[in-house]
Amino acid sequence: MARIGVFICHCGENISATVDVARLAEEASKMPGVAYAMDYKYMCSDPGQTKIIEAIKEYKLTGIVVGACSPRMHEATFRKAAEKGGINPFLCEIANLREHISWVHPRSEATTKKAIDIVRTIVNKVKQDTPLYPIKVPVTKTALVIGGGIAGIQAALDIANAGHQVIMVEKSPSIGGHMSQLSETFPTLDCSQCILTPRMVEVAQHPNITLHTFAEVESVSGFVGNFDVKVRLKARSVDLSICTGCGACWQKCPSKKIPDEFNAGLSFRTAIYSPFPQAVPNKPVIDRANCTWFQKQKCGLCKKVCPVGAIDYDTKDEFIDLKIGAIVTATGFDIKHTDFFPEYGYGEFKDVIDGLQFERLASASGPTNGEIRRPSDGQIPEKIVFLACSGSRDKAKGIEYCSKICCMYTAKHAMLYKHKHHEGNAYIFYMDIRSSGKNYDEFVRRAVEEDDVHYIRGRVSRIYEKNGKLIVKGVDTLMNSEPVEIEADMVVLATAVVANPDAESVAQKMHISYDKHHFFAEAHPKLKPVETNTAGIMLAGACQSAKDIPDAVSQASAAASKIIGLFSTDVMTREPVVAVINRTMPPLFTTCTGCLLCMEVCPYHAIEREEIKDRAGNVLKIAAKVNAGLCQGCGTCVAFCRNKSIDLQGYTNQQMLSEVMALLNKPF
Amino acid sequence: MSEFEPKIVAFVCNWCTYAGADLAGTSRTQYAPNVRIVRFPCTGRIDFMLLMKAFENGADGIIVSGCHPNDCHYTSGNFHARRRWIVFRSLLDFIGFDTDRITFSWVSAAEGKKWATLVNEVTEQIQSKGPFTDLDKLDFVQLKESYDEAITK
Amino acid sequence: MHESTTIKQNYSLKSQLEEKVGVIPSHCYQCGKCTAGCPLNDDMDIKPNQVLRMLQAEQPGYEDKLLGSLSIWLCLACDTCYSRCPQEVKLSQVMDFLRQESVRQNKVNNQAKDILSFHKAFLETIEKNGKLNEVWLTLNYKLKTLNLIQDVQKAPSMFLKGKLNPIPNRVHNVKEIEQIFKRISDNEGGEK
Amino acid sequence: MKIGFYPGCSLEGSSKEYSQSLFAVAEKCGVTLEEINDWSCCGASAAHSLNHDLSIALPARNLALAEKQQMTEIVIPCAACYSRLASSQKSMLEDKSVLKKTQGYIDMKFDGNVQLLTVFEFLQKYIFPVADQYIVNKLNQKTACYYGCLLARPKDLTKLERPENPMEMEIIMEKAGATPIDWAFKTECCGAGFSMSRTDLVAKLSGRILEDAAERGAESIIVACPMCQSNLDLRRPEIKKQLKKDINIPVLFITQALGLSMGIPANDLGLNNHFVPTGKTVSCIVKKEV
Repeated sequence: MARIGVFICHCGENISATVDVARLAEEASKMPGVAYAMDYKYMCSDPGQTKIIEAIKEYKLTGIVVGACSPRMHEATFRKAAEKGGINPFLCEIANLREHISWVHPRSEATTKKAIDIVRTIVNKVKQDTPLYPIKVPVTKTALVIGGGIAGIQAALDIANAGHQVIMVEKSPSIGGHMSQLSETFPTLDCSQCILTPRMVEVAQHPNITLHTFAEVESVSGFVGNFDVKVRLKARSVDLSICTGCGACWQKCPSKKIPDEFNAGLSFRTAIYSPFPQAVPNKPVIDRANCTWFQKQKCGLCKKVCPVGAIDYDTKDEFIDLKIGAIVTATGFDIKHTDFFPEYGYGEFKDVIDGLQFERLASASGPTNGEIRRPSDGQIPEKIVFLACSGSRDKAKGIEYCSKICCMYTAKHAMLYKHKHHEGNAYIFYMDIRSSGKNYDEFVRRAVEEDDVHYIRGRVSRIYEKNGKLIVKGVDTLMNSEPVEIEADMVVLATAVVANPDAESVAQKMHISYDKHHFFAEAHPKLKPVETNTAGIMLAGACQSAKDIPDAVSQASAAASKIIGLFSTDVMTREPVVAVINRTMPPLFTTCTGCLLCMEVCPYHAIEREEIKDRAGNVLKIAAKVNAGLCQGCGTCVAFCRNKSIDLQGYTNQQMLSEVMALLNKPF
Repeated sequence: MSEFEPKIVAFVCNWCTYAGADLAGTSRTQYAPNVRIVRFPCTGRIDFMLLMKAFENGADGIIVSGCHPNDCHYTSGNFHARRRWIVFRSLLDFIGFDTDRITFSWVSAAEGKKWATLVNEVTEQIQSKGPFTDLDKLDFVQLKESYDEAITK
Repeated sequence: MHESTTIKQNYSLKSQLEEKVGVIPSHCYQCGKCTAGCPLNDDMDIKPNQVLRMLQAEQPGYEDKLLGSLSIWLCLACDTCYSRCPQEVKLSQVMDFLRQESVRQNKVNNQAKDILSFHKAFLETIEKNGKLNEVWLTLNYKLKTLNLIQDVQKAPSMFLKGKLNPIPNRVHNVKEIEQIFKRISDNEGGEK
Repeated sequence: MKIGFYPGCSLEGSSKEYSQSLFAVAEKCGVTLEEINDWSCCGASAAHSLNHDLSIALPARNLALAEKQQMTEIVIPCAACYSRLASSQKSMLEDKSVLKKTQGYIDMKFDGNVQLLTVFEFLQKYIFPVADQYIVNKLNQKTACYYGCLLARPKDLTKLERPENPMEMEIIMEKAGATPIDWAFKTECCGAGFSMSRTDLVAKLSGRILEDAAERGAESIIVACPMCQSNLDLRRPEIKKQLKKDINIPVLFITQALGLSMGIPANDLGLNNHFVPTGKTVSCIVKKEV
């Protein structure tokens, strides 16, 4: 027999001013199952709480209802009090008398009656309450960082420096990401590699970081604190443990005409190669698709010249299984290429290039050693036209969003060019200038005022080639929309930032959601910007949305701190508001028929298929099984369950029904 | 009809509409006292048979309200609710139930005012409709026939 | 288009455009790509993107400026603008609409009279014959515009090359065509 | 096999060599074209400039006639007519109210089941499969393939692979043994409907086109639109004034060029009807070595 205690708070006058609290307490005491009811000026105050604790003991209460402010305010407070009093905290419920009643209705019979209804409702709920205990989940204190760009590097170092193990997986032969391709960085114009490469080395040498380059995540299963991750180590054909990175192999390699990814296709590399001089690890890999040995079983030169015999043509892909506590997804971004633009020549004009290619031209380590020369004939361009918003904010091209970084790097590009060729002319066609970062707008103004970059507000309609010049047909919308035609030597398209081609498949492996452009979705646009809706998986960098370096790094550190927090305990506890499948005696075991509709609708992949077996291991029944570690307690499964076999602790069908009955004043 | 004080039950989600109602309180926005709030973690949790139970036991009108699309704390609960509601409503229409007595809405944690307005509107609407007594009026024989027709077609 | 004869004056061009043609001027974010690519941009008194801007702004006087502009008559409907527009605004349809309005409210720009006369001559020839006949069209047009000497030096050679035949080729039951014209003008007073 | 055919006014008048050559080529390849009986004008730019409903109704009549005459496909060589008919068909299929209204105007039924072919589609579908056996000559010269507006735009009516730099014509011309040049004004506008009312603008626009073709060494310009042809051919004097130089590159219809490669006599292709003499092109023909 339930013995419920009801405690009505006046909240000073906030409640008592419009609700007849004395009568409310009295009515409450008459409610079936209520053993004790009282009202008091400040229930949340120390004496107030003491009254609750004493009452619980004195009247041997099995559950309590506090009629006070919103549960969002003091539920935790009163549940602690209940615990002190010796009852399970989940047997304490709040009747919201203030926000939902006294503050929104005048003093009246109706108001007090509403209060009585609500208290009765909650009393009935408490009667249905069962003690719940926080769920304890062990935590594997090893983090996985997917992607070795600046975001991944930052996250890895932060976690590792906090003393936790980190495993970094990078799909290309070296870490460094796009940042390693950049020349200088805005708004300070400091050399990208100068600030990046030390970090890369730090990663390689950090005692807490295990680095797997040329590797990809195969599958992710399990849940927060307890992920099982399978990683594919792609066959490198070079034994890293022996290789000294002397470079004899790639100097001798005969197939030299392979477009160089690192130089954005502006130069060539060999089939056995190390992506760039500061690569980490700076050891080669064989690009089997372009290697004569693997295509025609001929050559084998690299093997012959390798002084330490590190080349091994027979290596196969290997798989490793990892136990992981939390994951940082930092898989980065891609950009649209010039062939995406029919009106600008379908990528067929050699001297129409994209932003990354310009970075390589401007970079001291680039194919022209930092001299800005046009790809077609190596001449130094006298006129460069830069087109901002190339593909971005272009519904017709399927990209409505702003790529965020273009305004800034275009200003930077124009500056770099002007610094190297003072006599040259730089024109930037733009729609709006978005420079809302620290010292960003000052930077753009510098480009205009000090470096005399010509900004023209308008989009370019078409580019065509004539006698070695690129005719750029634009408009100046600030000049009565007069047509502007520029004979340029080179055109740089600030092409749209897009998700990686494999973003979708990565997201599906991780069970994280993504938007229609395949950028990964954060758990909450404002309050959970680095978490995903899968507990334990964080986002860092441009895989979530277009970002510049400062933003990517901040998000990476944020993701790291989330994980460090997660790793701060051996066992993590979670609110027991989770779904459960009912259990009954054999041979039924459960009323669940195994339709697994719940599995379909669960946003957290928290429901698995369970085979109920006998001792001999014969499958007796298929049923759903809730993984309490993953379940977030939304209850969608409960509503979908066709025969009420799954229920949500704290919001059971029984509880909800009895609540409804009670407030309609019907016995239940 | 003016004396008639309808009983309106509101099934709301914990993260958006419940908080929205709290905001209405903290900003002291007055509204009709006829509404009784039942708190769910998410509209996705709401079993629409519970609505029927409520009507069966004397509710005159019902509000179901949760987060706006894409705002759901559990990412997709509100979508599931909406889809199920669409199916459920057509079923109710089919058996001749007056679906105007159920109002499906979205009220975010920031929309205290909207919550108040919603409650007032629904209260007035139900007031004009009068008490709910149709449940026994629903002709289940008729329903069966028309159903048989439908499937034999 | 039924109502187009009974347009209330307070009913802005913008809203008519949205309702009848289904083009929403506010979709345009004024990047100017249309103007940049327009083959006649430097002959236009109001540039294509400005036409949309004026519709967006809905300032007093803008509508008359638009309907009285030369641009709307210069538009060749080559659709270069639309084919490159990031916001997919069908500018050529806007121009068609504005032309028809400017005739209806007779605000046609003086320099556009020849173009208008040509179009009218063209439609009249069609109405009479069902088909175009260059001789008839030319004569009709010349009577309308009175620039009689234009192209006369071409005519003889054209005859010789059989490019012009004075005998009009006509649709057998021209009645049908006349009917079409009639029904339309009865229905919504299309300009003739 | 029989395919429906909508000539359009120009092909009966100023550009009759277009239909002449089209028929010659079709005949050579054993394809019969059946003219839509009692077809009427598509309304051209005049209709859509002045009267929206008329611009849909006039083409609709012809589409309805074609349906009445059990045609499943009609080839529309004139780019302008094609554009008008296609857009009329589209707007009737997309909007029931437009369909209803238009049927009322033309007092005929419209189902929209006739497929409209541009001259390219026709050539690709019916001439290409058999062409090789008839192509006996090499059209041994540099040609600039000019598409103009209406074959490339608007994107929702035309079906070109690469509207900004189409290649359909080039493929055909290569078949005919010519060397298509890469140039910049393929899809620029020639001035179209202004040939009488604003000759100055036509001269300006067509002038740009001719100039670029000339500078890039074109020996002939190949077109598939009567308006483009007459503007580029007929308006030479005005263009000469505009450019202050004389360009005498002949302007041929694609069907004429194809016809030459098939050994059809120049006169049967109406090549004598041009203002700019086409003799140079004709004389470039050499036997195809087999």
